[in-house]
Amino acid sequence: MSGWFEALLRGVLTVLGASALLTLVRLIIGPTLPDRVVALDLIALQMVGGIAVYAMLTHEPGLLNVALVLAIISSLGTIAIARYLFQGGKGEP
Amino acid sequence: MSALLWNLVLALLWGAVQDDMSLGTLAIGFVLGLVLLAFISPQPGPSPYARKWLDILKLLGLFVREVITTNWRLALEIATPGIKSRPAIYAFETEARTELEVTLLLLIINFTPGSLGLEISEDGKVLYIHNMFTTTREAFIRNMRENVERPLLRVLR
Amino acid sequence: MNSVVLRAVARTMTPVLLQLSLVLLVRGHNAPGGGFVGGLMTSAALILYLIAYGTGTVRRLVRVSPLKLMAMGLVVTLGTAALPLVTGQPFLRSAWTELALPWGGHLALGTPMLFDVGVYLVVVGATLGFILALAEGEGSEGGRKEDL
Amino acid sequence: METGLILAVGMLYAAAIYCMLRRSTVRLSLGLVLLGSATNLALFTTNKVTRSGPPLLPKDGMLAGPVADPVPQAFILTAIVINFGMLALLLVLVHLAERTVGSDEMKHLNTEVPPPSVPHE
Amino acid sequence: MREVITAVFLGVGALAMLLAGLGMVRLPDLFLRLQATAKAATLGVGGLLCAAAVNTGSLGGVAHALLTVLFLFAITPVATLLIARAAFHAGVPLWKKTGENDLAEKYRAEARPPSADSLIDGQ
Amino acid sequence: MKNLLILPVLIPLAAAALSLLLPARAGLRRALALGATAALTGVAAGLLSTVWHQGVQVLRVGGWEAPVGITLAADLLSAMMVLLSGTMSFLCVVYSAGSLEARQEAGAHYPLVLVMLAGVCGSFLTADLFNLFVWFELMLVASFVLLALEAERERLEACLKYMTLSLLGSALFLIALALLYAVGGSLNLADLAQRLPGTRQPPLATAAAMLLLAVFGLKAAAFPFSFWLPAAYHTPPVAVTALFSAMLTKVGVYALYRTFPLLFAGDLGLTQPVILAMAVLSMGAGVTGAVVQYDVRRLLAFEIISQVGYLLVGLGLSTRAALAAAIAYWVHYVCAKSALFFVTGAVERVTGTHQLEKMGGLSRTHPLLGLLFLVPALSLAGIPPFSGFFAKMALLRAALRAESWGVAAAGAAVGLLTLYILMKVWREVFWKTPPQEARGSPGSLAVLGPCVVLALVMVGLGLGAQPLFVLSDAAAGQLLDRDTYIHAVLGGGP
Amino acid sequence: MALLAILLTGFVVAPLAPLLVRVSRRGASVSLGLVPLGLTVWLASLVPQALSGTPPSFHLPWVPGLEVALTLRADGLSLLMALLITGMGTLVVLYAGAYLQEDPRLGSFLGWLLCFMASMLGLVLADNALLLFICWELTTVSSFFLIGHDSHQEEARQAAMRALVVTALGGQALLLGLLLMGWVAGTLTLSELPTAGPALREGPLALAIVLLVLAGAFTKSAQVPFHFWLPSAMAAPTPASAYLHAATMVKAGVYLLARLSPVLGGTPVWQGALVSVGLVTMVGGALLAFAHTDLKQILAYATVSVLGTLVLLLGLGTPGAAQALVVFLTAHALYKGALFLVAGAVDHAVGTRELPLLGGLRKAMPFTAAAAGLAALSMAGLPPLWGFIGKELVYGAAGHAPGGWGLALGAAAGFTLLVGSALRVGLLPFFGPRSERGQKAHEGSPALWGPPLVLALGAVGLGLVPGWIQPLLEGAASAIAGPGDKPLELALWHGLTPALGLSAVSLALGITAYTQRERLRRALVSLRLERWGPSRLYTLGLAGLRRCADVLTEQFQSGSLHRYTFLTVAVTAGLLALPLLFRMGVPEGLKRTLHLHEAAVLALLVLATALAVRTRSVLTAIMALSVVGLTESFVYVLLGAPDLALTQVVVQTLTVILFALVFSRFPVKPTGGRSRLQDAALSLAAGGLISWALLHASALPPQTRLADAYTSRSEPEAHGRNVVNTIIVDFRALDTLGETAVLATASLGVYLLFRPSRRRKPA
Ligand code: NA
Ligand code: NA
Repeated sequence: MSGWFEALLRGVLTVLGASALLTLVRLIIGPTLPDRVVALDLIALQMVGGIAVYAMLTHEPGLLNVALVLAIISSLGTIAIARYLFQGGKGEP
Repeated sequence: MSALLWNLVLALLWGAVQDDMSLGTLAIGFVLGLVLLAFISPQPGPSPYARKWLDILKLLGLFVREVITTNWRLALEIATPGIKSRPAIYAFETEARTELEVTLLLLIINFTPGSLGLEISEDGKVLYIHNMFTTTREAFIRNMRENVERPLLRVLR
Repeated sequence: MNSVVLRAVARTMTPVLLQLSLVLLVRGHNAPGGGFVGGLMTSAALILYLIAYGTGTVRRLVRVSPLKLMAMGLVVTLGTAALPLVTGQPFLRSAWTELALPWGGHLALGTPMLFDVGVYLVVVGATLGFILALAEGEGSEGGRKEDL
Repeated sequence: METGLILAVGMLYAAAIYCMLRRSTVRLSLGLVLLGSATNLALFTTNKVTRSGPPLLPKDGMLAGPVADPVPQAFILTAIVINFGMLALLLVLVHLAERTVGSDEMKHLNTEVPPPSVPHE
Repeated sequence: MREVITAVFLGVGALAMLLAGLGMVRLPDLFLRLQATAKAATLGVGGLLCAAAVNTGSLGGVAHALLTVLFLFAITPVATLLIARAAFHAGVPLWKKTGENDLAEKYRAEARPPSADSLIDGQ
Repeated sequence: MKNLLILPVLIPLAAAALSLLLPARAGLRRALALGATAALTGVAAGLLSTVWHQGVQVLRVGGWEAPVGITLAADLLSAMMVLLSGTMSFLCVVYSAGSLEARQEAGAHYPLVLVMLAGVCGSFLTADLFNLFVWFELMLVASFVLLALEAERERLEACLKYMTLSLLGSALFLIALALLYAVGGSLNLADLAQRLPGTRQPPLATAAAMLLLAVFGLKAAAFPFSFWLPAAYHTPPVAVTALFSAMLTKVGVYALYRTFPLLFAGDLGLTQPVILAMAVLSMGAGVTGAVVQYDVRRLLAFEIISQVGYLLVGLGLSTRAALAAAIAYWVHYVCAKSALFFVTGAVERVTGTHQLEKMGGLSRTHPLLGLLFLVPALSLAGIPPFSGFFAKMALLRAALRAESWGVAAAGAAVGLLTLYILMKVWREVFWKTPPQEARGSPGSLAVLGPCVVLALVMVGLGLGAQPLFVLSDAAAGQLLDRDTYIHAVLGGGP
Repeated sequence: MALLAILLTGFVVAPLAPLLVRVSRRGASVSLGLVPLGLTVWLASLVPQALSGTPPSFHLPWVPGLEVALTLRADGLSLLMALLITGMGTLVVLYAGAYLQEDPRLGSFLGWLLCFMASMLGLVLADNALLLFICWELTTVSSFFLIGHDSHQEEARQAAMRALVVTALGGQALLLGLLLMGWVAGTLTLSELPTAGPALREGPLALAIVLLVLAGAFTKSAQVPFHFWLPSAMAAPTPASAYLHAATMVKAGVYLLARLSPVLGGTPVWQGALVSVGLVTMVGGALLAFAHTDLKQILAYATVSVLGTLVLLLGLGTPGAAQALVVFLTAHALYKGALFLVAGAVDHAVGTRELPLLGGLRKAMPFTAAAAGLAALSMAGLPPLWGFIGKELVYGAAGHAPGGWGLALGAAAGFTLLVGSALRVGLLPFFGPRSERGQKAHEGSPALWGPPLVLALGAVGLGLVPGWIQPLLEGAASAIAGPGDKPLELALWHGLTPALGLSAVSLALGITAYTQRERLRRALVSLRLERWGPSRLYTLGLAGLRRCADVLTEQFQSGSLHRYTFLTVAVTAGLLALPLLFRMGVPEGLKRTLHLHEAAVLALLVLATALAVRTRSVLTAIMALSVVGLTESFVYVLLGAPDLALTQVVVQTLTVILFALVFSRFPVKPTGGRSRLQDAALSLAAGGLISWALLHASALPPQTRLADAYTSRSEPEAHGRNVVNTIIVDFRALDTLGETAVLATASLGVYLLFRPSRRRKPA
């Protein structure tokens, strides 16, 4: 792996980290729960991206599998939260 | 659909006879098969199968254009101080009828930067779309109709 | 009528997810995955179905009650584990056989894989049991329809 | 990373214990989730092989470099699943308790009354 | 060559992700932020995964990347619908400069479910 | 037949899985449970005899040698504990059959009991610390469910408290394991025992020992870790409580006995006094707490804490005589406590209450119950000629000979208070004029049978105390003989 | 063998008593009385051999490891006691049959009585200290049931508890003492102990041994300040009082001291304690007897006084004192037994035992009156009764002791008061005008007046013809203090000795005390001794115990889970701090490299955790937890654990879904913030300690042995390239087996707790 490429990968990882921290700010300040859910969803996606980048950095394509599962599962979590937490068990969505 | 299957079989055949099942080989086989199938047609002009592919390509083209422009605007919006956009939520009466059509339409709308489906009426005929960079209601609906809904339905029907 | 979209997505995605979970189960011995993750993924896929279609549909889809599924899984793991006792081998001793594939190469098959299948069944049964119990509890209390 | 992670683990433990001390069944269950995470990470930091590749052997031949210690991983895997089962059970109890007394506060559930001071010899 | 293509994808992805993060902080209301995540994040993750797919070049890598993108593509709108609906029910306010709102008309007729009050979560 | 070692785990677990697969009928589940516990008892007896004649028995699970694989090992103490658990669970199943409603019997009571039993036996037999953790959790989860089963308010409360502290304990357990793994590079008991003495960081091992002390103390309900017990023990049916008292806390004590002489024998100075302090505090706190209890089951629950204190004395002194005495005490105590729970259960069936104030006069109306109460009560209080006397005396003797005057004095004083408390129960339940008429019947043979059997056991272990002491002494000898255990677990191939 | 049979007979017959009573109420006591009678005869036949120098003995190992053995030995002392026990036993059983004829629980009473007798026999025949102790405890237990026989009366229940607590307290002390003795002496065989006497008397543990043994003996023999249980034990039915509290059980302590005199006696501590406590008890008991008007109370205090005398004699330790002891002991057993039985007969006939309500019964109950008169005269120490001989010997022994005549004068004071009591008990109910309550009184069945009369006549007979019992008494006395320098002289007339003078004076003063009894009583009552007495102390002690238990329960078992958790964590942290803070320095060789993205990940972890803790909204906390979980799995990715990352991410999401399902159903109020600071401090301390430990752990050199083994063996032996997976499904598959069972059980639990029938339960 060329040096610039590795540096780029690390740079991208750092950018993702910064972005995730920014997103966490939204999760912290809210102000409403849906805001937080959106932020959480985004953080999960940032991690999916991070895993993809890390897979390149470490030459472990197997990690893409983790990224896939994370993407699927976290979306599922978001849906479930939206469906169950917000509806309060009442009403038709 | 059977044409697509044929296409896939051709691609596999291509790979198998070369004893090389790698992704690149299969892709080449698929494109070759597509070209073959596009010309094997009883009617003149491109075969219905080829036309479908053309429609898809057109949809993709429109889509990519939309993605690039609105993402750029979005990026500018976020990266520059102040928020200049004036968002709005519009009801959009769709011509899509089946469940699949509505779903795909919504997916496409959502993937189009700047617009976001927020709700579907109970009868499934009206989509409520949040739009970031609107000028007027008419312009928005026209854009939706012509650049998103029609190309999609053309592919699907 | 958002459920239109939800259902369409669930209907197309659930088989994909189920397939994926089986992949995770089968290749777990050589790559990340295995019975646990496979089982959890299967449950996740069924949860997507549940969100879209309600608990009744999921129960119909699974056919066996989660409890029985779990017990079956336990019996499979215990059975695999206890199999060596018959021949006087130590408990949980694994046995392997190489299966020659018709298109060349070979496939190693072993009791640990069966053991993993048992684990998979238990995990599916258990997690599905959690979710169904809680989701049904919710349904019955609010007095709302099971399906969305 | 290792040192930082260990400090974070300590903080996770502190947070978990603090949550468990909050007199609310709901907080309690949140605390237990944190406790699980903290413990898993603590197990992970035990052996000093970090930033290595996963313990996956290549299809042909031996490993190129060092790999992470698989033993704590196997332990954590077990611990995660056990913790999940326990948590599900706990959540149901929390829910039933809330249903019974209409509150998530532990004190409303309390029936351990102080003993009666009956004068017996 | 492969590294250059990867780098382009990486750049697009990282930029989109950064924008999404910034957007989360900067955009004034929930629906705008939803826009930011739904697009930028999908684009961002897509970019990064494509980079990975190009970089590995293996069938498995590509399949994983594509499957992930496809799934996100399919599922994110569903989540958006559910969240948006919940937000409306909860009375999450729109940005004051939002123009026309056809949905408000629709919801005015419906009663707000009482349980939704708990969603407003002033910290 | 080394596979004998896995049967105590396998039999109940398989029976539990089977009873869940088969239709939910009371008779079927009862029969399965009876069969499984009886079979387990038989296996345990066989195991004990094998260990007695051939020394420590080892099963390398999966054929993997230690420390790569998990090794099960049975020395005399393990085998005795398995036998005791098997017998007690059999009696509890019989008692359940007599005291539970058909609805409960057809439910998950028996499968859960069996699962718990599997966890308990696994804990007794494993020679691997992480495996011990797993069996602990199995036992715990089954006990949580058994405790909460009918979801009444008290049971929910009890279970929540028990669960909170237990799960906290599980987390601490894992931290201790993490430290031990870092220091010793393995969690196999024998392997660790061999490596810990030469470690570069002994205080870290001591830290792990302290954590384990807390964890096992929590399971054992030794004093400052005992809060969950009085909160939990008075709520479930007697059959369950008796089982808990016979097994749950004992597994904690066993874990201490298994690990401390083996791993931390050289560590010294620090753990021993802590254990002794815990022992004395438990003895005192438990019995003092019981003084003001007027709920008979809660009273007995407090009693458990003080009895656990006695068991810890053996470990705290760690002389052969003390260990032997404690092990003998252990056997006696499990029988006596279960018998007391059984009898109070029968009393509750008669009087319809477990409040002492509301009972009375049973010595005139139910003299047999009186006798069945007296034997375990007097035995527990260390009154001759029952089993408890010899056990307590042996413990005091060992304490005196170790020149632990305070412990001996505490042991004697707590014995006196125990007598006071149990005779208080006697006075209230059997002598006092009943404030309300008791109409219930104590129940069938299935209820009284286990009480009678245990009473006979206590008389038998008193009049024929010698074999028990020979066995306990040999078990204590094995506990102190670290090398034999280490060699048995590590030595040789499969 | 004979001894074993004698010992076991009672235990075997006792459980049969209830059955026999069921067969025939009247015949039961007669046929049961044959048992002690037969034993008496049997024991009597052993006397020659016992006195021959090789007393009959028996040995059978019981629990060799603990030095418990069925070792029996019947020397003079043992036989004398055994004969008293069985002889009195015969009469008491007969008497009880009549006395409790109407009692539905006669059977159990007789059973416990026989059990008691057998225990007492064992106590005196045992030659193994622990066997003695076993019987000792058995007498405690059986007396508990005898005292509490009338269990419907609160008084009886309390009295039984008192006696039990006090004597069991002594029992515990005695056990410790005996165990120490056995350790120091190397044997627990009583007949071998004297050879170890010097070691026991002079070793470092001597004081402890003596004090512990004395505690046992003093409680059992009702010495001040433990005497208070005895008067309250009068709640027992009279036959039990006569047997236990006059003739036998209370003598057990005296017997023990006598038995151990050759071993422990002679030291200043021993002598000082025995003499002083004995003297105080003797005078105090006799004085207190005057404060009461209930026949049994008077007798009880008089008994306390006599027990004091016996202890005093043991304290003197001379052969003469020992001779006086055995004589006085038998005398007391005879007259006190008789008087108790008389009191019972009077009570039975009149329905009260209160002296003011009694009088003039001598015509209605002539035999009883005769028995009472004779016994009272023996008690008062008048010739020609046995009591007189005993008293003379006591004076003589006291006079010859080092303490000299001071002691004798003290004894005389005690005897003076006893004379008064004897006259009150023996005369007042039978002379003077017939009381109102006693109008219809008449003599009961022969079983009620026969036994006291036999005992009283025994006192006369022994006084007149003392010779035939002399060898036995001498044998007994020599077992205590060795053979005397002069033989025991059992005669009514020794000439004009100082002792005779003392007797005359004390008799005269005693009669005066009798005439002034009312004044004396009022004076004693006005002192209100019970306010300061040990009885009060006992009550206060129990109240204190309860208070202590209350406080302890409030503090530790308050029901507050918060407190439970807090204490558990605090104690654990304290334990952990011991090695970590005091034995370890700062860890060395930590890795400090931290990439930017790793820093971001850690920041995410910490900030999300902080949010989870800080937020008041539970739903927000759940979101924050999700971030924590996601970050955790990302850490796994970074550190080479994809399997963990996968599992964690799925489990984490399922957890959130579970939370969503559960918490969607009830609004969660923000929780109050009591004791935040305290909790935060503890949490931080605990977290810090754990970090500290982990830092040290991570500074250790890596352990690669197992990891290497697994990675190198995974593929060839377990046929898998995912090492983690081969571990969990093959190398350590047993863990996985257990773990699946855990998961399944948890799920079963969720199902059970949440099934529909349960769900609809109203709140
Ligand atoms: Na796996
Ligand atoms: Na195996």
